[in-house]
Amino acid sequence: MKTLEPITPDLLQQHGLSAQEYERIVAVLHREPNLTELGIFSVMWSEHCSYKSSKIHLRKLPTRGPQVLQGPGENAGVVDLGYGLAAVFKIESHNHPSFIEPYQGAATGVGGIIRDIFTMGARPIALMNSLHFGPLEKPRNRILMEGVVAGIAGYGNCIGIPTVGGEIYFAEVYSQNPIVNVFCLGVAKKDRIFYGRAHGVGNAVIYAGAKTGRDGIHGATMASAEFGEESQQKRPNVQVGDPFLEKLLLEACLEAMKTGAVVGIQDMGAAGLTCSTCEMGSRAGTGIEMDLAKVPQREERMTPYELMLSESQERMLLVADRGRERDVLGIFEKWGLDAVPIGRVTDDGVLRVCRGNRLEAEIPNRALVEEAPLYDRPARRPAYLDALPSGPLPSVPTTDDLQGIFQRLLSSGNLASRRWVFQQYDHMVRTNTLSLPGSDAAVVRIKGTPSALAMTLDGNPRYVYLDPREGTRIAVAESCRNLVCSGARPLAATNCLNFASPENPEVMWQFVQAVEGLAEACALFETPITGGNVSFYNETLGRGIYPTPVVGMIGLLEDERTCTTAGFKKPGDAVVLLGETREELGGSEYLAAIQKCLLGPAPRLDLERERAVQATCLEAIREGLVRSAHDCSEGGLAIALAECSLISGLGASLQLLESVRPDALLFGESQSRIVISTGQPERVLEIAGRQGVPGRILGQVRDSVFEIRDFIRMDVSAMKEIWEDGLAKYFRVS
Amino acid sequence: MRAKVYVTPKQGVLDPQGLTIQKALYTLGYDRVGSVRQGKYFEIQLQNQLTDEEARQLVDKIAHDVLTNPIIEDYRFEVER
Amino acid sequence: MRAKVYVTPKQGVLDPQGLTIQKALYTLGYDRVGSVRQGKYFEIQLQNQLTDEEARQLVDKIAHDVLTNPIIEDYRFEVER
Amino acid sequence: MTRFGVVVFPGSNCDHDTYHVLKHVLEQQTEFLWHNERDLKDSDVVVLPGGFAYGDYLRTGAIAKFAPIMQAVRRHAAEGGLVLGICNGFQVLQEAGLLPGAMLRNKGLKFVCKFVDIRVESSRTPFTNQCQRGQVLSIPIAHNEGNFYADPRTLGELQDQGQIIFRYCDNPNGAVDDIAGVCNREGNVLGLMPHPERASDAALGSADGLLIFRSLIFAAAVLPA
Ligand SMILES: Nc1ncnc2c1ncn2[C@@H]1O[C@H](COP(=O)(O)OP(=O)(O)O)[C@@H](O)[C@H]1O
Ligand SMILES: [Mg+2]
Repeated sequence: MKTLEPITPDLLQQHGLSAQEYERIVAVLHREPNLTELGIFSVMWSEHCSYKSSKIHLRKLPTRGPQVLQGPGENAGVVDLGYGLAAVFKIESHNHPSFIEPYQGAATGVGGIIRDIFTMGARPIALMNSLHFGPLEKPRNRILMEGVVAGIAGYGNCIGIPTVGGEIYFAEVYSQNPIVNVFCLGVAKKDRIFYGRAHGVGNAVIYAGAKTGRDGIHGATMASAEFGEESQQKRPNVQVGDPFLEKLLLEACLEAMKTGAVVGIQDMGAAGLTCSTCEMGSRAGTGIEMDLAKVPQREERMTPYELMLSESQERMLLVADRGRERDVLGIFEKWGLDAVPIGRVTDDGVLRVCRGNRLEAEIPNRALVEEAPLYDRPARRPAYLDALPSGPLPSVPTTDDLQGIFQRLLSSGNLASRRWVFQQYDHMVRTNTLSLPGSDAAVVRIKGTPSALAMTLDGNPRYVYLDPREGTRIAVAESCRNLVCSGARPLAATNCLNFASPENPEVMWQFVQAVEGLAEACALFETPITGGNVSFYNETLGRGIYPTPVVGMIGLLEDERTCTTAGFKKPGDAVVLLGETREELGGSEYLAAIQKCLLGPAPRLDLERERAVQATCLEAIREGLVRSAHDCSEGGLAIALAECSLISGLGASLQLLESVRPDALLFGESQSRIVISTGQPERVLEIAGRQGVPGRILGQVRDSVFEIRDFIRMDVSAMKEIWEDGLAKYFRVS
Repeated sequence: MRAKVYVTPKQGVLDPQGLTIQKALYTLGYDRVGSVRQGKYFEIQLQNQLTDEEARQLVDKIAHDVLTNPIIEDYRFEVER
Repeated sequence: MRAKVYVTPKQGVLDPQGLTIQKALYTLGYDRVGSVRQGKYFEIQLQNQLTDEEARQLVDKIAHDVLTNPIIEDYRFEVER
Repeated sequence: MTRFGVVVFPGSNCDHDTYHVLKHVLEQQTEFLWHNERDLKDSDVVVLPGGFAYGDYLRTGAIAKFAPIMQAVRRHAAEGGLVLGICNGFQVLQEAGLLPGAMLRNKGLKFVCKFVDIRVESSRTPFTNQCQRGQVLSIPIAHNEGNFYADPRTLGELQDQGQIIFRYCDNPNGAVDDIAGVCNREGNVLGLMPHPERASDAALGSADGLLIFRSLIFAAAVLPA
């Protein structure tokens, strides 16, 4: 093939390829690539698609377990649920697109993760999201958040998959680089899982769904580059989502899979037609030959380069049994969708792209996928860590007005009610949502079985910034704790690792520490990682975000009736604290929101203690002793107790006795603590004793007044007003 | 004084609504219709004391900053007395 | 041939979107703006063989039957070659 | 046993939820009715479920009203057959002219999903005969365009003819006269914005929605064939 356009250093730079990488391309091709081929390599070898900076570290993650049916490497992880069913789930980032166009960026993120799930043959049954923004005092951050939330709502509500949970976190570092991670979970028949593999030489390669336009060309390379002044020019790439079309695509694909004629299937996400074809071929050790002239096109005069790199949404690639193409095409026709055979599976392992009679690209699939470059990038402990004060308690002034502080914390961005957000999400469609948003984990029943699935997304970037390894371990522990509080046994995890540039050794060090912490904690909790996503280059003009690993965890309730929520249930119940409160204020919301400082160290996590606390809680729930259970996290014990009241409207009369200074007692964020309300406190304490867990009765659930003796006394309704308004106040149009 | 602002999806940007309407029209037998694009239309009352030039500047700023999402939409406008 | 169809909220029908934009403009300091009404705008390609009269009839029918809900909306349109 | 037909438009997404309640909770004979067909499969009661028919593009219900199945639904209604429109189904029935008024965007311009209380204004309808007048039902809403509007004359008629069957206790969307559900003048077609199928199991927070479906089962049994 002839190179029409000279490959200049400039052109390479535009494609995010280094000189060494280009040499490697020439070496695997044994010739110079043409422009289309260069584009194909650039997207497949981008950080986003190749994981070139992270792959060697991700190998440290535990990925096996008796429950795991499919670990990382496919479109989503698969876990056994019993009853012949499997849970299929994954998380994905859409940070950069959401910064450029919040509504469409978030919406297409949701669309993408849904396709990752149904492409495995699963019916998506729940969505969650993890959002990080700059503080809402800045109008620009409000606009971003309003757009992102509307985009998630717009897509999820329309397609009819409930958005049942997630997390929202505010810190200044996200003003220039918001984080938008979306999670989807589906349920499939265990023996009917579909994979993105192009098996069977001679089988048909079918394109289905939306027509291809010039959308998001270079989205994958864009997601792998930091933002600079000129990122404005990258804007015409923005993709627009069509949830209606995706709803039809979802139904049609699930129906097509039932014909038995579908051999393999994969969504066209990042790097569109390129990624789906070469990955499917590479996984099966086959080649794919296709004719671009047959690709449905929305715009005129599209070049092969554009067709191969377009990231138009709502498209799927299927491989169907030779001779049974009609069975598959007929179903797409019924749903009013374009579906066209565009090529065949071949035996030579080559991706061969023609347009009519003209050969436009010819690259071995292996070269694009398995032979992508891998880097062991230098890592160095960041200097800022040495500047952090050490010792058990940072020296911040104590203060007397603890009730005033309590009220300010109730309305602070990271602690206030999330109702303004989740009320915009349809969280009830499909009529399975047992635990509505606002509790610890979302719980969704599995119709046709007595069981239910719990799920949660967690992370605390401040802890991770202070101590990447410990902070990530805490994220895992907290995820499991959330599941346990809802009555579920943790099953498996996914994760989204949002970091700044891997080319910065200090960032790389954070990353490696975080991955190792993740590996360690997941091994201990026996929650293997079944997939995930890495998002690097989260920085603008050299300013990076906090290292932000987000852990997504799912758990199983064998009996949906053991579903437990956080709100108090009955006046007179005893309130029991499992775990102990140490003098730990480092990294707390109290320090950030009230003392306006970020001081270390992050809370310490004792994994054995954590496991014992969780075991106690789960056993007590299964014994039917627990009326409510709530995990104690950001904001500390006072806020955790208050939330039990705020959710239910019931008050409580409580006394804390630990001998730590009052602000640490109320607002410190010691790990491994759970607040339970129960009618049988003795039996709960007995279990705690057996597990070696400190447990204590703090007081009783009451009618309408919330009281922590000597410090706080308020009507629950007054608390509620402050708490409910914390986010909503920024979005009111007067 | 009154301004009319027309906001349309940018050339090349997907317009799912327009496409869906187009398909529906076709199904309904309107087969002499080609592509359909859906946009927004605003009528804005302005204070009469404004000069034409002031009014135009004002409306241009409002259309650009508030009514349009410049990443995916274009606009044009008219001002009339 | 191309038609432009403008759909506006009927006189007297509440226009929550227009009202909100109006309030937002006011908050942003655009105090020389009066009421804002938000409607829809469609651009429809038509086959060139149609006569002007045929085109007008066709567009009127589409606008009336499909693009507008007469309980809450009015429309007007233009056809151009 | 009552025969229910649940219409499926492209973009319907509460079709399976509604089917589940009718078929598996209430154990009635239930069939899906595909939008492109014209056969109601002998349904006694036709239900238009919630969702986003045609993505709610253009206007809610605007494209769905042209679906072939709607001709059969019109005929069924004209012959006195029972028709229930839930949320998006309500909007489709309005667009099709089978129910009065139109939906504007919610006053707050945001999608709202939450449990609301609605008051039963009449128990003398095929949709509420198992309720008491004045009874308050807890049923979730989930919509972006539920702000019911009718011109003053139509509204007066609805009030005079007793066609307002459900009112919100605490108006969530700006609907005129707190209207959550209305029926046609003949009383055999009803639309409501709240989702009774989401309130048909105490484990999900409420079973009040069953009263509406049970009323239909009762009405269909006594209705002359
Ligand atoms: N942080 C991570 N931990 C474990 N697996 C990961 C992680 N990041 C990515 N993976 C896995 O690498 C594979 C490629 O991911 P990705 O390219 O994001 O998939 P896609 O874009 O097709 O959704 C997936 O199987 C994914 O689960
Ligand atoms: Mg994928």
